[in-house]
Amino acid sequence: MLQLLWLVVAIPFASAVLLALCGSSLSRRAVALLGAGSVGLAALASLIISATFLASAPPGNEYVQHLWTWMSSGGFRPEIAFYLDPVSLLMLLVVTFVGFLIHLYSVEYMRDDEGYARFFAYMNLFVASMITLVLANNLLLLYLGWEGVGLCSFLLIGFWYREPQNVRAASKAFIVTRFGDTAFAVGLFLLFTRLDTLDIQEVMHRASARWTPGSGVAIAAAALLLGGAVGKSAQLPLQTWLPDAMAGPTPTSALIHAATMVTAGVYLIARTHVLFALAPSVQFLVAIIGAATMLMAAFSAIAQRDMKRVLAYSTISQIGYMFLALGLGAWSAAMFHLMTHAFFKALLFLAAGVVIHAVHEQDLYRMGGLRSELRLAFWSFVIGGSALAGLPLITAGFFSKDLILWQSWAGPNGNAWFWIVGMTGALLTSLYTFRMILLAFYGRQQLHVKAKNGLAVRVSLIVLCFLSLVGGYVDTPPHFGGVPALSNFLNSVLPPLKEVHVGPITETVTALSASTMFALGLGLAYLIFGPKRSRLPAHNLLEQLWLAGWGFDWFYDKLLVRPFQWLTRKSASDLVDAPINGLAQVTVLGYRALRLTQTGRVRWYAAGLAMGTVATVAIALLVR
Amino acid sequence: MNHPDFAALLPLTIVSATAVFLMIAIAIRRNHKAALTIALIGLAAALGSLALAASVLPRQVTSFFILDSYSFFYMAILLGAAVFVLLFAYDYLNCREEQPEELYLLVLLATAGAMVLVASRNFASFFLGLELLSVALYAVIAYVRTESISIEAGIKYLVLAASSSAVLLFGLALIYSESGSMELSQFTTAMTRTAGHANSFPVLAGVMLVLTGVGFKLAVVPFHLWTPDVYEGAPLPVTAFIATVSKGGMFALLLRWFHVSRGEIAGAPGLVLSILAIASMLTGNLLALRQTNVKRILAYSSIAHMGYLLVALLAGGTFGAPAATYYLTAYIVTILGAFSVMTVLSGSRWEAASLESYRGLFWQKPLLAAAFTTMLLSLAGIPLTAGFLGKFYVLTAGAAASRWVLLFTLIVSSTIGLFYYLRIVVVMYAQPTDPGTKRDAPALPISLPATMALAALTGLVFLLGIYPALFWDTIVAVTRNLG
Amino acid sequence: MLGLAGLLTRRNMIFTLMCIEIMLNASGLAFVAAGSRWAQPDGQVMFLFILAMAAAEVSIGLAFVLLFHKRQLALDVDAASEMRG
Amino acid sequence: MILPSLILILIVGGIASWIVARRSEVVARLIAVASVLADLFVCFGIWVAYLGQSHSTPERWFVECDFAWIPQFGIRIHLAIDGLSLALLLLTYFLGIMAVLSSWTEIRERVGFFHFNLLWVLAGITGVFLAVDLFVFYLFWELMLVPMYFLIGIWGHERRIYAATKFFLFTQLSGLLILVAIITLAVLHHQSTGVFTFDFEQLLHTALSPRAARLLMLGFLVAFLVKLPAFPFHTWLPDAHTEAPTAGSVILAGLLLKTGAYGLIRFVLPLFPGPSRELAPILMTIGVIGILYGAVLAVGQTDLKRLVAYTSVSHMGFVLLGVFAGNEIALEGAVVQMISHGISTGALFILAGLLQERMHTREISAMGGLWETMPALSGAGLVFAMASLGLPGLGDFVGEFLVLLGAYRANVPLTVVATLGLLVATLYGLRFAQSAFQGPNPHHWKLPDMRLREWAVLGLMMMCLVWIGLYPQPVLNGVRPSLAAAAKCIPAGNCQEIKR
Repeated sequence: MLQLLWLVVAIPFASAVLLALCGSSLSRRAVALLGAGSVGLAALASLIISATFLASAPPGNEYVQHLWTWMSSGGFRPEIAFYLDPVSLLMLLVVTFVGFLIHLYSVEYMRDDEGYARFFAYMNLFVASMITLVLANNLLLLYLGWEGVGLCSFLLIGFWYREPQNVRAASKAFIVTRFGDTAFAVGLFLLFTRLDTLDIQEVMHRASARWTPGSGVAIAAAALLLGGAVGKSAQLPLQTWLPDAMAGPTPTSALIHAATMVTAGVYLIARTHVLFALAPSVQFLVAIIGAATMLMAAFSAIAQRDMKRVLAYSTISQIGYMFLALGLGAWSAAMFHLMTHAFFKALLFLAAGVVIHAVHEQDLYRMGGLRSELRLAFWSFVIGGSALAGLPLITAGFFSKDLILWQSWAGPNGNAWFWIVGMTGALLTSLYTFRMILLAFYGRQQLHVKAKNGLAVRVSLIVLCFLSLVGGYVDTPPHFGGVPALSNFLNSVLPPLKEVHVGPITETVTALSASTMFALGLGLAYLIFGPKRSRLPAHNLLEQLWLAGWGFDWFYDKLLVRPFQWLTRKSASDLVDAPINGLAQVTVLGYRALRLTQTGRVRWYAAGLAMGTVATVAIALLVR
Repeated sequence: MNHPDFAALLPLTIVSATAVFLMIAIAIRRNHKAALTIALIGLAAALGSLALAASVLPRQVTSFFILDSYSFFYMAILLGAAVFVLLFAYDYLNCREEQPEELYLLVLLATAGAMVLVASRNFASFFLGLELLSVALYAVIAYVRTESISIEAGIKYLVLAASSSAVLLFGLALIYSESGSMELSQFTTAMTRTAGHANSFPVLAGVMLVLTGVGFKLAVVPFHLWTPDVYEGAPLPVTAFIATVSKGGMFALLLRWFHVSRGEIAGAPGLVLSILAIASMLTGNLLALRQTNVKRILAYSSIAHMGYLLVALLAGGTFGAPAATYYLTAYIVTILGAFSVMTVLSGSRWEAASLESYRGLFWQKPLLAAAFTTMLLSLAGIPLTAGFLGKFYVLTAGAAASRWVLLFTLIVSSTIGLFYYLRIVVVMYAQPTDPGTKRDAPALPISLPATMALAALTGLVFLLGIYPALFWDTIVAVTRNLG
Repeated sequence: MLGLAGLLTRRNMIFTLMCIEIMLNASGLAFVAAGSRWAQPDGQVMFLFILAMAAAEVSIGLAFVLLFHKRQLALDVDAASEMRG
Repeated sequence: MILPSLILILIVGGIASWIVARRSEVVARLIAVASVLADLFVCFGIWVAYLGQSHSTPERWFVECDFAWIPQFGIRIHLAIDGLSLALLLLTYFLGIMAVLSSWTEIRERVGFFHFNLLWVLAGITGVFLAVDLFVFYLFWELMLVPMYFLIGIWGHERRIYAATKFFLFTQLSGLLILVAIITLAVLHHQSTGVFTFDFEQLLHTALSPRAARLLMLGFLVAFLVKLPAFPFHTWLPDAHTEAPTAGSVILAGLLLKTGAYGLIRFVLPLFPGPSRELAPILMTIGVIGILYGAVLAVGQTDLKRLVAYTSVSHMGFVLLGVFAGNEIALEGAVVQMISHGISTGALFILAGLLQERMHTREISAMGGLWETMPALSGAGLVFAMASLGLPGLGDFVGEFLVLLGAYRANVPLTVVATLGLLVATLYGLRFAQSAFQGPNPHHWKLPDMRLREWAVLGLMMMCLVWIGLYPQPVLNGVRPSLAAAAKCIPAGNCQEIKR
């Protein structure tokens, strides 16, 4: 049944094309059926595929489906081929299932929007591209999916195109990620030039055979790929687009800007982990970027007023965790956190969507006391938030984060600093999460609730709640059950976790500290933002800085945007044209000058004749 | 002088005789149509006699004439051009008050002069031919006595041509006094650089003075100043005649005696000719750049085209002479076509000279405009027209002789030239102005002969541009024996 | 040279014509001189040609002068500069 | 006789539609479509006949014809077709049909003469792509200018005369240079062998001194670089493209520019292998400058068509880069880029034309929010803008990627800089897509959406782009033998190394 693989891409793609071409003439029902149904089918297909895969693993734990040779030129032969192994299978399941739930949610959520068909066309196209990205067997096809999801992200952020700021946010997202993509593309050139292939497995195979660890070319290759990953996953220094991307419809934020697309960078690095292992310095850089981003975004999240922006910064921060894990060499931990994050962050976004839909407000400081009226949303927030903040034992987030935190000490690249940073991050996470919940759901109710949820919304929320709670049990640490099922499953692809540093900080210590951090954060949040406190946004300088995302936007505006605009404005009239027009002017000048000789007077003409004669004779005299 | 000599001179004799006969006929009774017929018959007979006399070639007749295939070839071209000029002159004169008949007479005489030039091998015949041509031209330029610009043009041409003749004569006298010979072939020797032989200064100066006279007739810079005024002032058919027969005859002479096929052109004459060529190409094209009078544009363009011809002449070698001949032929055909379109468009009191009178022509008379476009594109040297192949041959000759500076100037200047040809084309294809504002009188219906002549010229332009193979062979054969 | 100078300086058309005549005669004289140098009759023949030609030229020139005078009531050469540029 | 008939069909069709237009304009348009379609089918026939039989084409040319013309100079009407010509001819006729269709309602005056010129331009382009004799090549090279000049000069927009004249002068000046170079080459061949010929295949064996070869190559180069257009010679392009009517812009951008690149590949590389190698770094640099310069200027434009015009400068920079990168991948990428750029930019011009037809302006500032009134057209605009900015899965990406991939082997820093062009491409692509179609609709445009004919045109082009984007192999296979013949100049080691 593995042959069904291509259908997982083809079904959503076909549906997207269909919706784009004749979506306007279909009824809403048909659109919903097509839009959500296609992703449902894809999810079903991937379920069948994974069942087959798990039941009887193909040789080498991998399966390749060749469709056709994309292009073939001078030894460059990328194929359109899908590659299935445990890592891509995991991603496939996450994308299709979370994707399906979000589509289901959107059927109801977007019901009254005029661009219903357009929305589903974009979303389906996104799912198709994302799956292509995940399943690609070579880096070029991955790049296709990579750009495809970028396009869909752009389209969906600017979905409500009448608002200029949405349009701006969309292009910002596209352009900023393109910075990373450019590096990625150069990375592809480098890889192909040195290794003569872009097939991912082959690349890793040849790289480890030909390159010595820490060699310049390996570092360059890894750094360039990292550039791509940083852009797509909104890590420092290219993180600025993601908060603005919240301009898109909420399901989009859930699917693209939380659960799937933004984690593509993590996937890419995990996918090509051999290259990073060959470039220890870059890998260490990954860890640093992850840690820094994580802290930076967490601080920003504390100061945000817009509910979706809190979640956006939280996403950046959580991906920072994943990057940290990647940098530590804890590949499977990163993938684990990617999965659980997909569940609880999608849940949080969808729940936020319910809230926003209900009160038509995104400013946390204008909300409050919504607990009673939006019961499902409240509980979703509590469950999702707990998972995000790492409520011990019963939430998925706890297990995945715990693994990373422990590895930040015990892993090959681990050290105490990373551990401390990780713990700080955990504290901050807990703080901003519960700040959000407290501000939105507790205190005095200020807004009137306008909408009630239908079945589709409820089902998707409940399923995601369930996943956020139990998703962590697939891989439990030794002290809490000790069933590292996921890690084992991924081990055929990703190197297993190693414990290099033993010593004061053990697994247990880490788990306990993380739990403490959770509690501490919760407590702090309650003290500062609890129902009894004054509910005014703070105005001190630091918080202003956090609110503005550490001023990166301002900085880039001054450093890049304005100079470039100045350049385009100045050069728009094409300076090269000037000398050429000047030449024309000179010619005309020549005409004017010569015209003066045509006086019309016979005596002058005769003089010309005479002078010419004299000149010729003179030349004859001089030259002989 | 014996029988074959007379046969060889037959074409010249016929043209002159026709002139005399026409004079008598006019004296007896004025009839426009008859005059045209007589003139045409005479020209046709001369053309026919060319074929007849071809069997006795080549032949030197006395010390004055050399009659070979080269001179016959050029005579044929000149006669043909004269035929076309007369055909258009008929329509042109028909609607004017002047007594038209004498024009034919004068044109015949001028043609005879040009033919003498082509065939001359001696200072005396050179001078006679030149003056026959010039004196007849003085009269025809000012032919339309009612136009003051016509008279002005006549005066200018007279004064300047006479002065240049004087200079030329002085040059001839200088050479004669140095060498004691009146043979034109001295020029070839003077032009050829041979080891151990240097031209004495009087000879060199003489050559220069002769070049002045020749350059005046050809209108190369700096002896070009008369051209636009005379072109503008003369009646259209006469302008066409100056542009074709007068210049053609003179260039044939220049080509015959100044062309060097083996070796290099000697220092000073070569240098002077190069300077003249470069100056002509640039000046001519620049001066035409923003002209608004089409006749003046064509005048300036003729200056440039003479420059191109000089390039071919300077190139020499195996390709120089054929290339120049081809180019000249193509130019004559094209410029005849252009002037004939202008003649056809002109009204009874009014010549289609200003650029404005061509506005929107294409949308009113598409065929006429298409013909004119063809001519302009041929002048600009766009493929499929005669002008392109002409330019191709000139470039080939230049490249074969490695005359890079000249070629480069040619390229640049012909690009400048393209600009003003395009200007005319643009005007023709632009939106027509409001009807009834510009034209004082509706243009006359085009007569059948004119139509046919125009069609023939257009056809020739394309024929020369598309299938030059046969013609080229002839030219190569004809020019094989040049110095 | 005298003829040339006259041509350039004098504005009266009659003078202009006269100057041309002078120039032509100068050339003729040169031919005669050259002929005598080589003891050939050719130079003198040329002189005759030149004389005849000069006569023809001047006659036409005078006709122009008349016509021009009738129209413009002037004998100034520079008045004949309607066309230029 | 197939090859001359390709040209003749167009010439006759042009005359026919001119004559018929006095009676019925529709019939004239139909004749135009029919004659281009006929050529398209002929080319398809050749494609099927010669490329169908896998890769066993030992002969250099599929079809060839050779008549004497001017024997004294060894000039022969030597036409021949191979994979490269065939691919470009298919593009020519495809875009030709698109051009006729897209001017269906735009051109209402002098319909007959318009189609006459249109078909004659196509005839000239056909000749350029077919000619093997250099003289004949030059003949067609010049010949296609005249009708193009009329297309711009008569049916163009406000500054049409200026633009048309500028276009003509630029190409004419450079054309004369190439003519001199061609003639000199033939003369040198004549001097060394005693045979006068303009036949490309014989001239290939001319023994040239390095200095002569360099100078001659410069003559060729200038003509092709002007047409391409490469960086300092590009200024005719924005004017001509902007002022031309839609069909004219489509043909200019889609086809005329390709003749420059074609000339580089077909003639410059094989004739002057040595100097090509020497000058390659300079030319690649020019290409990269073109990429960035064109892109940056495109971002700054306020006129929609001008914006698209500058993107052409940028895209053709990739072609130049690819041609002189000196390896198979880049060269094939350049060809793919030529074809897909023809389609995508052609489509963008058609879009701009549709907008102008509806709104009577090309100013971007006058647009905005058009999506709400013309969703289909806007969607199409989005697709083509994405193609233009190099989105994978669409044609341009394949070309650009292959070019950059190949160029990376030749010169790493240049390629990295060129890749930045992709980044700037994002800016202009988004500017095109967003400023016109998205945002608020301040001018309250209410405009009709695409009609069926327009749908058909753009839909077909979209399909072609997707096809090239996902399966460019037929194109690559088709042109490979021709390119291999052209690229013998490539250092042998480099070429062999790539082949497995």
